[in-house]
Amino acid sequence: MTNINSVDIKHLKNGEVNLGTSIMAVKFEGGVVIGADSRTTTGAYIANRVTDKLTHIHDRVYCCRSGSAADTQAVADIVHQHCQIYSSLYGTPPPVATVTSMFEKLCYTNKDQLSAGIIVAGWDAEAGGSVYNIPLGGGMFQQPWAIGGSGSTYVYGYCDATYQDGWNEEETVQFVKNTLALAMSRDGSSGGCIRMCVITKDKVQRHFIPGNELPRFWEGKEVVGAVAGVTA
Amino acid sequence: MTLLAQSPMSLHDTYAAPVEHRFNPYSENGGTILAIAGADFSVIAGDTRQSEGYSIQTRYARKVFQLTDNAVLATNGFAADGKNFVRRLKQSLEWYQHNHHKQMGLKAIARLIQTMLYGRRFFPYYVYNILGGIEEDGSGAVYSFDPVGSYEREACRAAGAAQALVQPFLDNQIYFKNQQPEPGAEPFVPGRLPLSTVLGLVVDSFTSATERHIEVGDGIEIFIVMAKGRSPESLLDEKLGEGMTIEEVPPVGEGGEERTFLLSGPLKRD
Amino acid sequence: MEYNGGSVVAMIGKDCVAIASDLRLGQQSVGVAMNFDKVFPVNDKLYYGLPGLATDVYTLREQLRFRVNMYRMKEEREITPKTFTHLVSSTLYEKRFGPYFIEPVVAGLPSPTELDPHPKPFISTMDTIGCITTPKDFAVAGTASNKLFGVAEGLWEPDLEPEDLFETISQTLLNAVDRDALSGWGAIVHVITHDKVITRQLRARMD
Amino acid sequence: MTVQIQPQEEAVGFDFSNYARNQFLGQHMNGLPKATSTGTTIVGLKFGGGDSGEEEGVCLGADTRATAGDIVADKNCEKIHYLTPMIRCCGAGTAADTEFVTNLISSNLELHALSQGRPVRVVTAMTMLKQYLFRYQGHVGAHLVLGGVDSTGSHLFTIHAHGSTDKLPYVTMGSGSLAAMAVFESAYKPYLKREEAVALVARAIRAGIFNDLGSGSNVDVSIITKAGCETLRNYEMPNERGVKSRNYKFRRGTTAWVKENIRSLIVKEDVKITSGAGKEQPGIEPHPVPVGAGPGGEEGMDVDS
Amino acid sequence: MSSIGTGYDLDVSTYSPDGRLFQIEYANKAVEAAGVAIGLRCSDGVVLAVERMLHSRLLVKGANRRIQSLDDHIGMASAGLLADAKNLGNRGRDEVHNYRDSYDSPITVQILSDRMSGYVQAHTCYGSSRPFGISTLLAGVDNTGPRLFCIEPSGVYYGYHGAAVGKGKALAKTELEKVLAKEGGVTCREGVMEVARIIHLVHDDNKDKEFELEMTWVCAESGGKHKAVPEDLLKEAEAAARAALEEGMEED
Amino acid sequence: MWGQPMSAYDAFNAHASFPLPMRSAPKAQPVSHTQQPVVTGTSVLGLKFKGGVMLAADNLASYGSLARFRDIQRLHPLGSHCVMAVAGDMADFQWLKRDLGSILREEEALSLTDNHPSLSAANIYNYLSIIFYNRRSKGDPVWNTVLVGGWDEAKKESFLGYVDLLGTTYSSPTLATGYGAHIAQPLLREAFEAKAGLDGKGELPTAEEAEKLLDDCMKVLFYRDARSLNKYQIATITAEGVKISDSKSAKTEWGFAEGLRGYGAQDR
Repeated sequence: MTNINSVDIKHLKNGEVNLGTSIMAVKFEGGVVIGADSRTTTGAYIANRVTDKLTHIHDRVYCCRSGSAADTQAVADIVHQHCQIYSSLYGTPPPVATVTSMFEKLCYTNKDQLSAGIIVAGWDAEAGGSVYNIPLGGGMFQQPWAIGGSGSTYVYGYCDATYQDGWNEEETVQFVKNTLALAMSRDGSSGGCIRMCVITKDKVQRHFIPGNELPRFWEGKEVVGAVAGVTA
Repeated sequence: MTLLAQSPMSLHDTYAAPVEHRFNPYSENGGTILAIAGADFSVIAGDTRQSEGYSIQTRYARKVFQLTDNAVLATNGFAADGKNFVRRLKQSLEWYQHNHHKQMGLKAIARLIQTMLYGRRFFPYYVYNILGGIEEDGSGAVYSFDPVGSYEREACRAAGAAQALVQPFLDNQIYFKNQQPEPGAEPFVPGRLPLSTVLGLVVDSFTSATERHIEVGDGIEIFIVMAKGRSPESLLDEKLGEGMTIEEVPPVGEGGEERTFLLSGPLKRD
Repeated sequence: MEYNGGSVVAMIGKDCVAIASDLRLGQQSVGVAMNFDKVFPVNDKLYYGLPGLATDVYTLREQLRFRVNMYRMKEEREITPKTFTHLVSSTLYEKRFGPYFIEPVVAGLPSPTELDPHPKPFISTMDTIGCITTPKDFAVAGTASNKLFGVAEGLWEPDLEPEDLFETISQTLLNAVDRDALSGWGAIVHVITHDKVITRQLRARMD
Repeated sequence: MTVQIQPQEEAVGFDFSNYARNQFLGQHMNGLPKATSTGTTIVGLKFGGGDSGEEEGVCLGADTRATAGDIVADKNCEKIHYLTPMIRCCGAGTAADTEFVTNLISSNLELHALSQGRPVRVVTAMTMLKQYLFRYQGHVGAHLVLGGVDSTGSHLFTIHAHGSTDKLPYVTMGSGSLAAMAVFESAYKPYLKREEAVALVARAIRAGIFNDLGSGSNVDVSIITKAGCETLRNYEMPNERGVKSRNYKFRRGTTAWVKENIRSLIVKEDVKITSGAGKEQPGIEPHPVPVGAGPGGEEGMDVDS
Repeated sequence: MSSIGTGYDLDVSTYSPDGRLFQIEYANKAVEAAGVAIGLRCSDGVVLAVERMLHSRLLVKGANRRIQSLDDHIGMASAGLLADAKNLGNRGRDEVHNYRDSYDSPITVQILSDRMSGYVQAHTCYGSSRPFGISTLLAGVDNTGPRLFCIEPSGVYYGYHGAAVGKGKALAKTELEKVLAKEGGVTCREGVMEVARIIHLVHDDNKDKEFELEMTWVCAESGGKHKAVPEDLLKEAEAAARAALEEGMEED
Repeated sequence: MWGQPMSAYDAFNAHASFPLPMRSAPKAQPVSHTQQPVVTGTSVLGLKFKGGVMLAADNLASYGSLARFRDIQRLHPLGSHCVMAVAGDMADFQWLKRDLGSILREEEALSLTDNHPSLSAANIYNYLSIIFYNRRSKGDPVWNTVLVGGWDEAKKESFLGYVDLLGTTYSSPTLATGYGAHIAQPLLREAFEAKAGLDGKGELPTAEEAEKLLDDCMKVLFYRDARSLNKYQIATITAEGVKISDSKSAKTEWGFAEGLRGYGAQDR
């Protein structure tokens, strides 16, 4: 048992704010669904229980952030700026692959100083919906679905067993919602509510599942009380 | 261009060796105690806050304990060690009383405390003790101890978190250190101040320490041990500070000779 | 801070301020000199004390002398205690990641101006990286700062006349440094009033 | 494509010249001196709007204790810093850092406002702060609560020392943040009235003052609405020191001294009436003019001479 | 006692030529001299009762009890030397503790009887030791249901539906047989009444001193725990017992 | 008399049941003890009210940050008028339960014959503090923080005490461990002092008020403690005895966050 969390706590600077996090993106015909929990922690303290980890990069490109809050925000801000420059210079929105390469460049060249695991997803005219994963070392991997953050380790099995090609939007949203709920219920560093976003050619639509309306699965047996001096 | 203006990180060693989870058997629970001896009385006081780190564990935890009819012990440092030390000490004193049909004298208690403390020389009780009471000759006395048992009889002593704040103040006000005597005044003898003066100084010491030390506050408990024959009138007549109450502490033994009083009051709670 | 030792205290009185320091210069536990004054004048009614690492005392004093003189030449007026405090503060913060080991104390009587005909006596202190505190009663710094806090909190009374203020600050300093192994070896007090500065070297324990 | 990362280099910077020396000294003595920190409880709360029927705004609060280790360095310091007329920023962490960071950003915001010809937005302040702090990777120990009102409405942020930010309707920071947050979590409702907001902020700060040893003394509150910023310094003072039981004024002459030097600051000049240069006049004593008095006079006093 | 004076009764490690251990038989005598102790295994629990002789009017009422608890659910009544019984009780509680320590579950009455009997038997093997002068009834309800065992001074133990030891045990046994002959057995409440009656019946008013009736049970009503029979029920049982006795006398 | 081949005790020691096994004998190499807790429970709370005391704990046992067991009861009744609420290592908690269980059973067994009063909450608390202090002195601490709540029938007053792995003990009308000390304690103190006054001499909160307060605290802890679970129990100890509730959940509020976007300038 070397690593309970996929994000190594020692990797973070002392007292730094950590996005413990369960994040996810899934491609479907015509677009992508991205989703994240809403918990930000310092140690075991929840510094923010309603964080929005789905970060707008450009009109049809979002990223999900995990790792150090400061690092991922800085990286996202910088890429956001470059995307604005890109679109005003070239008159077209940057393709998802281009945006991802900007992330990759930053994460790879500064990998010694950053702790950032980012999933980039969005829609563009050439590729339709696409999902990229940039884990800790700064590598870049295109996938039909990607999960990340400390909570993801608990749901790989579920995703492998459940995911199928060819889902429609509704099925994909349901899959993201269930996966995140499962990860959040097992990972102490993830939790709160679920934020999701459907990105297609025509829309960027937000979904919000409050913490008291999450999908529920097996949660252990009911614990019943006792009365008057029963020494069990 | 670089992401970082400069990298102070490379200067500081943030990636220090992995944190080793060693069990530390000690803690530090704040608070302050002091004791002042008079000609025929002794005053032993402590605040009632028990804290750990930046948290107040409780606003009322006793630090000053009556041992015998003429001895009161104040203990400060690591609360668990303090409690267990006092428990062991009281057991010893009880055995002594059963064996000898009398209470142990102040001087003997002081030596007993030393023995008990030094017995744990290599895994010490992390406690600072101040013993106050009445000697067999009827004079007020204060004994102060370090954690491993070095001790000394004095006229006054402060210990605990705010020792550095209180002790020099007492030096000045009890020992009249650095003060030129008034021309034609009697030569100064330490430990002869009147009770009302001493009580005023004790209260002011604690309010001052509360102002400047974060671990001091919540409440104050002042034990006053009076030699036999001394009338407590002066004490009962004393105009008490705001919120202060006074009560007589029942004797441990047969009583009737020395009398112990407990003066308690509030301190700031921030 | 603990290398050379030393402590400074300043107090406010009625239309007067006082600043006092010990005179010890040590090399850790070894005493080296007993005439190491740590309080320096900026102008007539503004003094400051620099307890801390002796080498930084000199460096900082020279740097401040330079900057005050520049200020005086540029502005053609004397620097006020408040402005001087900020000058010291920013000088210290320049070295945020390699600070001077100095905790300065400033004490001064601002001169009356048209806007403020009755200025209040001013004291301030800073930590090693220039965080300013401007108390209404007393300011302490140096290796005996804890002790000074305790005694001053007990002894200080409001609206003391210069001579009474001298007694209070002297007693505060002497009793505090007597309980500090790294301060002591004599003491010097400056009481600043509107018409004079009284400087007295105290008789003190020399151990 | 070269990815340009850094918007600008900061012209000013820190001087590391003593760094190596201090590390050395630190190893040879018991640690480096500790800087004053504001253990601190600071909070922020958005109010108004919605069905409250009141103008929306932000309410900030702070305690007033500054500590150096376990000693109270300042009993009544100000932790709500001015940034612009409509933006305030509470600071926790290393006191000097919060002071200087907010001062620096305040200056830059002023310049920004002048160059743009309109009041700055709160997000601009936030961005400047987070970029500055991120550059120093947490070594500038400022933990901030930023609140203000601009043309786009009222805004509230927290900024951590490492440069991460959060946008929330109610926030707390500092060592008392858990106590204060507990109060918010149990009592916060959207669209509070101004009065309710101030009361809740004060209650949150009190929770910090009375439960966190790093926080103490008084409650400061700032309320910012479109109408302007109102700062209620020492809004509550639940921890005033009572009267001491004794008076500690000393008898004059209590302290023994060995040497005295009185420098008179009264510059006296007697005008000697003469009827001719250098002529003696009967009945008039000559007075010397004091040397070394006044500005530019003799520097320092040598007590050993 | 034909064996007296033959020399084979000097210590417990010596058999007599006809294969007897006289010391153990003497121990049995000690048991027979003591007030009777009765155990009854009912359909829903077990009942223990002893006749506690008051050999002095100065004794505190209700003190010097002869029934002990060994575990939550097991009680022990003995007839014979009370001091021996206390010692065996301590050993029993240690065994109970040890069993729970090892297996984290309550011991059964059978296993406890087995372990305690071993201890009793060990005191019959060495010349240096004296056999226990007690017969012990162990009663409890465990996961196998209500159980009742009796350990003799020799260390032998048997399970019973009803058992009686001490003075007048023969009569008590006959009575118990009658009770147990009832179709479907008896409930604890009925058992309490019956046992109280038997003890009063067995007690010889003429020869013996006054006595106190001491009764405990383990049943659903006691929460599956070994507890004293409630005061009111005990009084009721005693009253009924006395009444029955009177009736019996009149019949005679 | 010839020598005995074995003692009476040894002869019957087939399963080495006696004397009771002691801790391992000194070994050649230094004994290494558990240096950190493994499966852990988070904070527990306690509060005195009029006529009794209440304790609260959630049902989670974590393994690092993994929410491993979600149906663990951390409130344990001890006799008829005492409950302990336990945070920290769950293995040590189970040991404590066994240890205290055997003590109580022994006391219970003896009470029939000796007719002495059963152990009060104060007795149990004192016993725990000695165990904890002695174990810490051996360098082998019990990795738990325990709140003991009880009702003293003789004095007609409630009892509430804290003991931790160092043997540190204290009492207060409101208590909380771990994150609870930082998050819940301020709320508990505030509400308690509002009712009973700063000196605690006024009227104590009623049972309803106390339960509502604990519900509120458990909710806030669930909001802010990453090792907590919104499934908890409350134990109430009064003169009538101990009542431990079924597990329940606090009603949580998230709606205000729906419109939040990003962490700064973002508004989409």
